[in-house]
Amino acid sequence: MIRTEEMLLNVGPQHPSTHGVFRLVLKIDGEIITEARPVIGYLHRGTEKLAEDLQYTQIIPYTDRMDYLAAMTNNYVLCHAVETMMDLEIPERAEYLRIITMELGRIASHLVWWGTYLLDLGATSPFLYAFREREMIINMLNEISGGRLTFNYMRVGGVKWDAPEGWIEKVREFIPYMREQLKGYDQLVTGNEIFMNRVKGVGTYTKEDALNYSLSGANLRCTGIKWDLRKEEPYSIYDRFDFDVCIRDGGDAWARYHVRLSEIGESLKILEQAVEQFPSEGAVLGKVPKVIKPPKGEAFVRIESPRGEIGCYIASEGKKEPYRLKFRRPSFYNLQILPKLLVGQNMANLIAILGAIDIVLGEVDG
Amino acid sequence: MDGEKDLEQLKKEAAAKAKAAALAKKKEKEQSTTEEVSAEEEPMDIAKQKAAAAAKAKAAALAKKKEKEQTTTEEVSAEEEPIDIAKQKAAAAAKAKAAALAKKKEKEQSTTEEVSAEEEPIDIAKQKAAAAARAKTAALAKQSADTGDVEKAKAIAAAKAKAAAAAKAKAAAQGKSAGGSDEKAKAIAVAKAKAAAAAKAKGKASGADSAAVSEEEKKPSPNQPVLDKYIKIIEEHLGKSILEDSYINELSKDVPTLVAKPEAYFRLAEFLKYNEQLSFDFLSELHGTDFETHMEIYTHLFSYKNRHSLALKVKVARENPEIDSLQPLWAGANWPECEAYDLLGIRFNGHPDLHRIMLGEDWIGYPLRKDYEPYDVEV
Amino acid sequence: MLGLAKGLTYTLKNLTRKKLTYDYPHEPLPLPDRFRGIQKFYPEKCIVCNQCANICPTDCIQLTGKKHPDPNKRGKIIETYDINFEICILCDLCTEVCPTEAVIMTNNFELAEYSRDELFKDLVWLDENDENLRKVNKA
Amino acid sequence: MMEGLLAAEASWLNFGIFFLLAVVLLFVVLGFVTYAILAERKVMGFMQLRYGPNQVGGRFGLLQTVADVLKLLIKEDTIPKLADRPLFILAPVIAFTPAFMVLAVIPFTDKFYFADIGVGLLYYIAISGLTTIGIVTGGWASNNKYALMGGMRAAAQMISYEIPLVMSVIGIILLTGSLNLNDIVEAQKNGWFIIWQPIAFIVFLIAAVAELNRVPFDLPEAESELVAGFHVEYSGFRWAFFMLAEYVYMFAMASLITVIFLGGWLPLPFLGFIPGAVWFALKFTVVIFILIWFRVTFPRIRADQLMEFGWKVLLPVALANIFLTAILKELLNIF
Repeated sequence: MIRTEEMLLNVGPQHPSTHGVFRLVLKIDGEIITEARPVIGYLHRGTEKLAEDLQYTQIIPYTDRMDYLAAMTNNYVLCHAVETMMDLEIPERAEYLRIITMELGRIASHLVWWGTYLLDLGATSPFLYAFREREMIINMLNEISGGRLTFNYMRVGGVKWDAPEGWIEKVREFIPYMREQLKGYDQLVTGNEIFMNRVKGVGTYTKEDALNYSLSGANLRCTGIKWDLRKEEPYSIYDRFDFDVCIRDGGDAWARYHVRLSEIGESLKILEQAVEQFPSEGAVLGKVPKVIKPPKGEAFVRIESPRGEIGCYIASEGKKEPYRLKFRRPSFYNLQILPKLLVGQNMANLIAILGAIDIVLGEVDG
Repeated sequence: MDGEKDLEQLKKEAAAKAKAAALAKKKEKEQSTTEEVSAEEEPMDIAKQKAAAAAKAKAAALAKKKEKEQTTTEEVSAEEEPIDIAKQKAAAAAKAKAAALAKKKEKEQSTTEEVSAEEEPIDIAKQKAAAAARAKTAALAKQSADTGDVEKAKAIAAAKAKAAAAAKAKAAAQGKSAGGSDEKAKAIAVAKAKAAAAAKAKGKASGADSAAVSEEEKKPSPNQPVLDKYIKIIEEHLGKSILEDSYINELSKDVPTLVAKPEAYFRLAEFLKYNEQLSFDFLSELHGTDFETHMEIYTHLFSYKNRHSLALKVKVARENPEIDSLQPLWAGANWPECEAYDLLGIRFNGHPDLHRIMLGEDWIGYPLRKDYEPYDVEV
Repeated sequence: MLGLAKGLTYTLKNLTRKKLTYDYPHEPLPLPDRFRGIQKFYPEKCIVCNQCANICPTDCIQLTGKKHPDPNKRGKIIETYDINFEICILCDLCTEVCPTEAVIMTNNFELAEYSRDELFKDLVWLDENDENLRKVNKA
Repeated sequence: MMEGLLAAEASWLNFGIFFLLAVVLLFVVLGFVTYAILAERKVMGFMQLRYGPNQVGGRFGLLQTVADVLKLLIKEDTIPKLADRPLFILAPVIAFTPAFMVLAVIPFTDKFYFADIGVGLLYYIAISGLTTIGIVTGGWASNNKYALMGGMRAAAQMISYEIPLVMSVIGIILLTGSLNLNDIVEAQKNGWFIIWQPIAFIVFLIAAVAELNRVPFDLPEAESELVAGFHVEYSGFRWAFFMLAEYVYMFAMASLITVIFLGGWLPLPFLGFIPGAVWFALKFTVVIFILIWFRVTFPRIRADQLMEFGWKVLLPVALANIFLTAILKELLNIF
């Protein structure tokens, strides 16, 4: 008679594939997971509490540090919330700069995801190829904002800096280059049989589950729900651009992979049009009162970040500091489905599933 | 200038007392509140003898606010300008400006220094007593920001600003009654001014006293029919007494907002999710807020079928806050509710796994409550 | 199998491509002018307006002023100016609000020290930090 | 020279000579491992658009591995408190010894080999199977869950892939009628076995990569899943032994592939003037390069798929290859 017993395994908080300080307490039977309990909070910095003592401009650098892979969208969601409350007019040129930087950020974020996901699956090279392109984007964003990751670029009413000379040209040149590289990515990874076997049918969930668990972004679109806030509830000037919402039907990691890769292509489309339409001159900061004081009341806005719906709730007392500031952090919501997906899977799939959700721990923990 | 000085000397005692009070207040959290209110109230303060004039000024200020404040220099000063003119009193104007400038400088540690720095040029301006030129001078003075030699005047002015701040802070805290540290005559004006300021801040609320304002704001929201429809459906099925309030939140992209009664919260949420016509199948956001008088849960729901958003709110008692969990309806409410429990101490009944998700079970206190005091074992 | 072969050709092609790494410590990194590095401080330009200390989101700037030594001149001059780089996040807001550009960013970013105390930079240090200055400081 | 020595009577002198030769070989192998690691890092680097080691020992980083080894040697030797101490110490030795032992039967040229035993191929496969014990022991003795899982994976994997590995070479044994590696090389005068036995070559290559625990079959130490797998608790010198075993096996396996499929030291037609040793080295390098190339390109296969692939694909293919070879041999009678 062989006696078997379940084993309790702590994956993380220090583990190569948890993408930060994230811990999973697993009950495993051999390599099969019977129960999973995520433990988060290791990176909780109390952004929302800190923000209650800060002026709106001062909060912007803090938003950089939530989803540090796509800080532009974080910058934007805060500014957008304040602008919505104050009903501010944003100059045309600023809107375009915002769109361009946000879309560049989206591409960079998806590239990091692509590289690290393959790294999780054991392939080392895609990571470096992805970082080659990402480095170019980061350099461009560095040039315009002065920061490589923590941009602190957007301001209530516009953006901090105008585009430097020749910057738009650089973006323009980047677009065809990136398209070319995308083909290379497909060649290297997408058709790879080992890769396909790793991700097809892994971490599958249905439309209903996706909605029930409040998933958003690529995690929602991979189940066939056509939903992209850029398209459906256009903010900024997204209604001027022609692009598709990428969806897949599988609901598995393979579908999520495809949604993210094709989103890079769609972002390039937006960039192409934005660069074409970019106004030759104009202000980049609108007429904004020197002390930013949204009227008394509350507002909740949501926009599409690379990871899903990022939202910002502001309760204002009409002062220069928010009374309560709350971010709807997509990674935090997306991660909730993880325990459900893990039951019955083995250790190797754990990595494939966790990676495909695409979390950033800075965002999960707020 | 002389007039003001006399006034100050008379008040000296009271001011000193008030200063102490202000300092004590500062230790507490309401630093910003004090500053804020004082800045806005300062002019009103002077206007105590002329209540009527103040009211007029207020109306003018409101009118001005309705327009877009084009001048980025100083919104407050712009607001106060009409009061100046109405009063035609140089001293009062100088004070108003001082307050406005003080307001611009936010941080407390340097308040004394700062206020004094700004005060000085205004003294000069006072002597000139030219209302129109004043704004310009102040702006210029701000740029150069030279420090004063009129030490006495400075100190007095600073003290006065503080006294007012203290009074105002108290007024704000108590709601309607005026601060006790100031003179009685002042108190009435303060209370009035406060009410006016509140009304002004609300701005768009229908209850504004001036007719012009309310008329302008009465434009119906495009989402009004949607809200009406929701309410109709809800009332048909669940009865009239389930909602505490319902309105369109114009600040938040016109989202229809329902405020449920706590006992009917879960029932309403359930109905919102499963009713054919509503079917809010996606919970976009859930969080709590401490409004000091009560706690509030804010839920942003979305229906992929109807492509429509809805904000659902519920007020929870601040002492021992408890409410039904939405987790059985939307699995996505799981962690957000844990977060609200962790940071605000709201307990969700029926939640399968309510734990302190961010801070850990051994954390003492609920940080997002407004009366939170950090507990540190080391200290 | 075809997919595997395609992947192999892709990596093989990259064998001879131009390498992209920087020879960092030996060659300085090329950084754009706007890069936000350690601040440079001009004591003579400072008017002790306190705006930088007020806007700082992490409260890492401390400064004191004193009366102008020349009795004919009004205003204040700077006495001490400290930035605590343990908590400074190089967000650029201090240079953004400074009315006289007395504090500006540089392109220097190497801040590693053996002791935390050394991260506390004072007026003299910040004044001497005068290489790779940022040319354009206001948008 | 080797033939004479091997045929000679056992004597202390003979022992001395062999001992000396073994030590020389050990150093050759260590030298190889040093530069194989460097080569791997360089090739990986170049394929990944970076330079690889270029600081220690000139711009090619020639002394990088030496520095790494020195670092490992002077590192603190840690043994977990709850580890099974004797086994923990023994495991790296068990893993390394067979790796070195198998080198004895590899003929590097027609003149240079250490043993000429009739069952050379069998010897190689039998001895190399022992390493699994070392790895499982290490995984178990560490008293770490990741290590245990890595150890179990290693055991399962190496046992499963040993079978197709052996089966694939049976075709060659059928053709040559010998298990002696020298004979196998000699039999390739008419054409390398990669041409006569392409299916066997592919199966053998895949199984060999799996045996070596290299990408895409690096499950026992799968970094992103099991952190470092069976050697997660090992550090310093003991860890170096596992590493060494891995690379010595790479050396041995590349040599074996060269010998049984690529014609060993045999030259290409019309290029006979180049010495055999050079030919061997060239072919050997190509095999090593292919192993590294795989590592750069492929993601890791999943544990259950690995087993499925081994038993359901490789083994039947290898068996089919045996039948095919037997039939062809009977029908065509080429050998």
